[in-house]
Amino acid sequence: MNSDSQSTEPVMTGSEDSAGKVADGDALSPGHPQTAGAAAARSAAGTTGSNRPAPEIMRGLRATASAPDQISILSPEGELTAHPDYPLDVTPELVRGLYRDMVLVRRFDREGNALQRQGQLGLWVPLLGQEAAQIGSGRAMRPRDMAFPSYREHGVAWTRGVDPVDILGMFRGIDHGSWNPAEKRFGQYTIVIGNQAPIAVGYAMGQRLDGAIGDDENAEASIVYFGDGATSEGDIHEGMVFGAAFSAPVVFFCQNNQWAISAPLETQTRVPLYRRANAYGFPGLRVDGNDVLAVLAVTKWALDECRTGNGPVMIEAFTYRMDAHTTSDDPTRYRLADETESWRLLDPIERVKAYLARNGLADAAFFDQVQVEADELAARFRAHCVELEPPTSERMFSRVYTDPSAQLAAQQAEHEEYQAGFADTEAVSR
Amino acid sequence: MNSDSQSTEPVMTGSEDSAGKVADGDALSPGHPQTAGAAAARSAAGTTGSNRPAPEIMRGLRATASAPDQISILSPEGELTAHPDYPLDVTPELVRGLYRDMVLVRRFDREGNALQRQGQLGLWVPLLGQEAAQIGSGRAMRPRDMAFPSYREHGVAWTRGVDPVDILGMFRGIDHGSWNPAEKRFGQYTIVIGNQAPIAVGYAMGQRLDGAIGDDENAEASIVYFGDGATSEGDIHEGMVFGAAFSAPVVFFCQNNQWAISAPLETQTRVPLYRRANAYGFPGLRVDGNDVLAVLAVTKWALDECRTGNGPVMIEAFTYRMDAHTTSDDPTRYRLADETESWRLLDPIERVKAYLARNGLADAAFFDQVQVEADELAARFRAHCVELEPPTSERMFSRVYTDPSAQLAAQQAEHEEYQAGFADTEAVSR
Amino acid sequence: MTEIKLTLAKALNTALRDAMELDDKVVVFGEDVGKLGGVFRITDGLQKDFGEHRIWDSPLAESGIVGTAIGLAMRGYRPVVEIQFDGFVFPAFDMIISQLAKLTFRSQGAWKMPVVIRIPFGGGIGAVEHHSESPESFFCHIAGLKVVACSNPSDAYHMLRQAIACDDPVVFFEPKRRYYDKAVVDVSATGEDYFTSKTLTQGQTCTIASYGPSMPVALAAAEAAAAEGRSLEVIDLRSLSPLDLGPVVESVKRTGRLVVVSEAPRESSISSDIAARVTEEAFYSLAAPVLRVAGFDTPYPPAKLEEEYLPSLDRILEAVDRTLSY
Amino acid sequence: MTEIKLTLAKALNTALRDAMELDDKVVVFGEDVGKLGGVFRITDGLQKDFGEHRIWDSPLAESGIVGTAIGLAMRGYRPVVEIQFDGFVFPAFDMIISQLAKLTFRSQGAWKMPVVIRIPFGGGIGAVEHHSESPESFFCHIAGLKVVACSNPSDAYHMLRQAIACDDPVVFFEPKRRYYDKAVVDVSATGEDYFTSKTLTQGQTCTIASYGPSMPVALAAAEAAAAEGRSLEVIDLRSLSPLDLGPVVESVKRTGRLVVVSEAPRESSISSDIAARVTEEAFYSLAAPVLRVAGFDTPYPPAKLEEEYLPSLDRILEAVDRTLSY
Ligand SMILES: Cc1ncc(C[n+]2csc(CCOP(=O)(O)OP(=O)(O)O)c2C)c(N)n1
Ligand SMILES: Cc1ncc(C[n+]2csc(CCOP(=O)(O)OP(=O)(O)O)c2C)c(N)n1
Ligand SMILES: [Mg+2]
Ligand SMILES: [Mg+2]
Repeated sequence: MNSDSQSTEPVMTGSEDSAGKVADGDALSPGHPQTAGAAAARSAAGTTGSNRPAPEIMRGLRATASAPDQISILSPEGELTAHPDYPLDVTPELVRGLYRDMVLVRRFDREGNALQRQGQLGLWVPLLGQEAAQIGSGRAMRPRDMAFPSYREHGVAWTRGVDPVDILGMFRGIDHGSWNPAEKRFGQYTIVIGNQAPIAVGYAMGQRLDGAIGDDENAEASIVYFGDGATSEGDIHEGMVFGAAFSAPVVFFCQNNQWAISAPLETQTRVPLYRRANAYGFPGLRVDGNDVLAVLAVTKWALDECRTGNGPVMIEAFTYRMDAHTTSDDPTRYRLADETESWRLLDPIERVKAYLARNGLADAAFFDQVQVEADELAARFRAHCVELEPPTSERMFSRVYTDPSAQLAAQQAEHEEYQAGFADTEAVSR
Repeated sequence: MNSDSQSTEPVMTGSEDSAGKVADGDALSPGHPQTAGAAAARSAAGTTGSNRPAPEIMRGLRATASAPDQISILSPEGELTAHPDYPLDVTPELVRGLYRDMVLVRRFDREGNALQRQGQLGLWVPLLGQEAAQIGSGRAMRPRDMAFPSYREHGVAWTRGVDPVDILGMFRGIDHGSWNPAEKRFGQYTIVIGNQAPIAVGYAMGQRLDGAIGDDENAEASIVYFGDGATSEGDIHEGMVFGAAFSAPVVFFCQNNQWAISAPLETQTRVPLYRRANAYGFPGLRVDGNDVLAVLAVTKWALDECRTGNGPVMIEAFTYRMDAHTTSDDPTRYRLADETESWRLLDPIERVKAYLARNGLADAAFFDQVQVEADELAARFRAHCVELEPPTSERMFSRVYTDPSAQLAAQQAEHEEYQAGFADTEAVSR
Repeated sequence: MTEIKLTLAKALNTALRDAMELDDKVVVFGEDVGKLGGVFRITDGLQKDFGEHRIWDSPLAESGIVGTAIGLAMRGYRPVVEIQFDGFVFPAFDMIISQLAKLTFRSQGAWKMPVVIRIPFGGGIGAVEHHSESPESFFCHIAGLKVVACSNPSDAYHMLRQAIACDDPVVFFEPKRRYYDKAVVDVSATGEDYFTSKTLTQGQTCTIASYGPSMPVALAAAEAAAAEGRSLEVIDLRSLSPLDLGPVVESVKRTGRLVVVSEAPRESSISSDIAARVTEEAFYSLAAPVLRVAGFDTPYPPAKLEEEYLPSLDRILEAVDRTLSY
Repeated sequence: MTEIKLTLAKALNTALRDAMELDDKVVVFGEDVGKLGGVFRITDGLQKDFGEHRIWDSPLAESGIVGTAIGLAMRGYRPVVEIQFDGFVFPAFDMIISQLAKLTFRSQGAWKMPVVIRIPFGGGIGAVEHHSESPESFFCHIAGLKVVACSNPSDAYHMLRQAIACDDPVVFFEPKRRYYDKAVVDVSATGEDYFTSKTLTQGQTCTIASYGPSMPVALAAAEAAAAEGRSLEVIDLRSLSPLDLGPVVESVKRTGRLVVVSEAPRESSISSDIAARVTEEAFYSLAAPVLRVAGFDTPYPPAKLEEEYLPSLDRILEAVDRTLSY
């Protein structure tokens, strides 16, 4: 691999390391006893003489979005620099469309928070700050591609044509997601961290078995979303092992938003996450997750690689969770406002707006129009939410199996009888 | 990292890759539909221009022990070349001791097979071919170090002072291993693949918490053994994640014997296994697993690294399972005699014998003496085996809990009463 | 009628072959199922005949195996996966309970899950730890799964065919120590529902309900009892969840007594469940409490003790004696 | 006597604190237990006071959490780990069943496993999927584990202390919807064994056996029944495995009737087991079959339906009515 630090090649076999960085166990396991004499001991053991490279350490990584090896196209200030390896036809329509996507998605996301605060939802999982990672990757898909989300991917859902109102059901406690995952080619939300990875790989193996890969326009690929914290789960590993073993057309898309609830990235890893791909022998790359153009370009490339039989690919979108983990969470207990503030300067929407405005690609009317659309969407979202009716008890027994079992039917009948009887008793008062 | 291909530095961030090797999906997923036009499609997508390195492929890897990046000291012909990074004081006593270890271990291992064939054991799990990997790594430990085996580590058991006869119980169906794992500092055999990794890491975290690391002579480290197949399990991954997160003093020792029952290495991975360590940010290195001196030197280095606070380290010992997976297995169904034959030339014991003989460090009397000892051990092993008494039913209920539960005690009493009654009935005949 | 004499192992192999021939969406995978044909040779010869795109060796990771099966099912395939031994299904437990069992319910039918998980189960083969377990009760406690266990070559063939044809996930338990039992199998389609309780012998003294590897023991007990002038009604449950309780209740209403036989530990088990349900449904008919002859509430013992651990003919007869002493 | 009024959550926090103070081998870890103090704040303030070498945040991987707890236990520590929600214990299921539960038996006592796995469990909090499950029956089917569930602040404190002091692995279920119930707790040592069944109200009409979050419902049912002139004997089982059946059997011998109340699905459950065992031990005393008021054999429903799914006061009374109609 060439050692030019400007290179943003997907890392196949790791990248060089500068000698200056030294492993510091303390940084990784604070509070755990350290050996003051570690270096001395190593030297005594006669091994210091060799120039073994020390592992790169994550410390301080969170405070900056300009990590080494990171692919970017649109700077936080809205300046565009095309990337030689990830070409993208940056038309004004494209950028305006992405802007609109992000504004609308952010708007209904904020409405989700508000609805939860007002008791209309049991929970909301905000995506604030991750709009570029989600819209960029979502818009990179072709219609026949398949996406497997975790639980925060409302932006990806949007790009798959899932009506945002269909996300409300699960957070209002009336269903587990109201869209048809097979039709939308957007799986249901997966709450048990990591489960979606082997499933996505299986689906992608099916795409390959079907012969739905190649240069044909019907060729397909899959993409699976997970967080930085999720990378520690065995399932993510097994997904990658199987993905590599079967050259599955699947993109492993990690939204590294720096936090897994209260656990910062260092809790999970010493080295950047995109390096994981090395271990399995497929490309891993890191993209500025707040740069919608870079995410789009890189994900398109990755999906094409997969689609043409060269999968899998891993992408780490380096981004930030601007809001709480969920509406139940209180991030002031574990992170400093400073950090959040510094990321605010890297806002994924602002830079696109700046680019459009500065280059005269959109005028005030456009921005106003998007805002109006966003408010309309939010109003529809809210109206739909408060109107959602609770399900009837039939829903409890429905589709536990595709064909109803006699055993369960009896339980259901008994329950319905009980309810009916209870209604009678109600009438005469217990 | 320096790009000198002679370097056998532990790989921290991956190693360079030559441009010539091209990923070939076909090699990885035979039978799964391939895209003839994959390259064309990539070129159409405009990405072929970039010099992205292709992943290294495993194909043909098995047929050779001289893989790149492999650390060796004693060649298959018995020639010794000291290694600058892994110094070892190679005294004649050391080499004679290792030779004796390997011969004795191989001898009782063969006896295990024979006992199974004769119906004295239900199963035997042969280690044939892996003597150097096990004796080299086992002898690298200090007395206070802790080892967590899988199920094939009879050689490591030997180095921990476990009497080989104590391994017989589990294969004869009378217990689950008769040694005291806490006293021998050698865990019980772990049959569920991968479970031992997080456990070993926990133990090593305890060593660290106890302050039992550093340059002190009481400093400790742990080592955990697993196979090439095991690397696919989520537990091995989680072990490595936790090991890295807590800088646990643990060596992940993978005996890559090229097969997981009938599955060749390619079933699990595209790239060499020692590269896995990169993903977690600790050193990974590959050693000639049939070279007892190299294994000893490298494992000593790795344990010292861990002991002084710089853990974890991963070692891939590149070796070969010369025998069947277990006595229940029939390897002729899935692998060619050719392959086994070619590995026979790399025998771990023969090269040590050649070295000792050629350099006049051992005479015929020595070799004869070791053979006598080996035969005596085998005889004792056999005698002990056939004399082992089946356990009484009390064993079934014993130590399910440290303090017996009333519920289980009642079950036990009922069972004993039943047995007694049955004995009575027997007397009068049913 | 196409009757052939087959071992239980060969009947399963034939069922796989017939299903694969009939429907090219049926794919088979797991550890060592390809060239080796599985450690019990249940998939013997299939890779040679159907190719590596129909039957392949997975990496060594059970959650990955079940997870990829789920993904393939979403894509329209009908995966039949092998878990090598009973004790190795647990790394896949999360994937089974959190995803496989719930996806049809979660999506209200948008996803079907025609996945079969084959598991050789039970003891009696003198194996080392983790190779003799009976984990079926865990799966019976999971809504959304079908859990079945075959006990003879004919059922093995037809139940596996039915499992593969089923649009719901089936955990298919194979009695490993009965793999070499031989019997005549009629492999022609019968249209019968095999996921039902089947009465094997008629009797008046006591009902015995069992499944899987214990069936031959239960039948032997019935024979021994007959010699003593007692007639046992032996029922092979076959489907453990949903369980076809009707024939058991009907029988108990006649015999007044029930002994449930299972190798699994008894606490929180399917045997306990049958006892509870039958008592509810046949309370006035019961002359004695339902008794359970089962494994003890201990880890599976070292192999030399397994004869004592496993339900034996004598333990069954002793339980029958006990029900008669009420 | 040191009596203080505490919420159940605070009682658990106090128990952890007291145990950590008493024995520096007690270590606490899991996801988000450090700075955040756990999503339910059960470990609130402990990291600040005891430091990161006594209580730390684990990487997000449950098998790793339980696995490292096992290793630490081998090293002489007494780990108390938190599983964030009931539905997330399954990735650790293999590690629990194959290792944690079996190591003492496997090593015949050479390894002790003083590990506590704390799991907030049950429904009623309006949560999304996987956050309202009652997986206790799975663990009751595993030999070698102790499985307990507390239902009130006082038991929460003492049972957690007892769990931490125990040399065997304890799966410790916490009724999450009762975390904010408040009561007086006497934190002075009592020497009492809390892993026993405890009779809360005396009665003659029918016995109610329950545990965890359903206890207040059972007590409310007893009150409502009293108003109708029926007296229910309510028993808090507390320890589900091993289960202290004596008080239940003794009670049933007096009342002749038993209703078991549990949020878990009923098939192959601990409720079924209690029904089966009580019927065996008190056959002649039973005037009616043991009835189970439990979750349905379905996946946990969307939150808006949970009131119907969970055992309610009315469902308990209806079951009592049914036992009386026999
Ligand atoms: C198996 C499992 N364990 C624990 C949880 C609880 N949990 C929900 S989200 C979360 C953190 C996830 O972090 P990350 O993967 O970084 O995704 P993010 O929430 O930041 O998008 C945890 C621990 C879970 N849902 N599943
Ligand atoms: C979780 C689990 N799955 C499957 C098995 C069955 N099994 C036993 S050994 C083995 C292959 C292991 O291969 P490897 O890790 O390379 O170790 P080796 O046997 O070659 O030493 C398999 C699949 C098991 N023991 N545990
Ligand atoms: Mg995150
Ligand atoms: Mg191997």
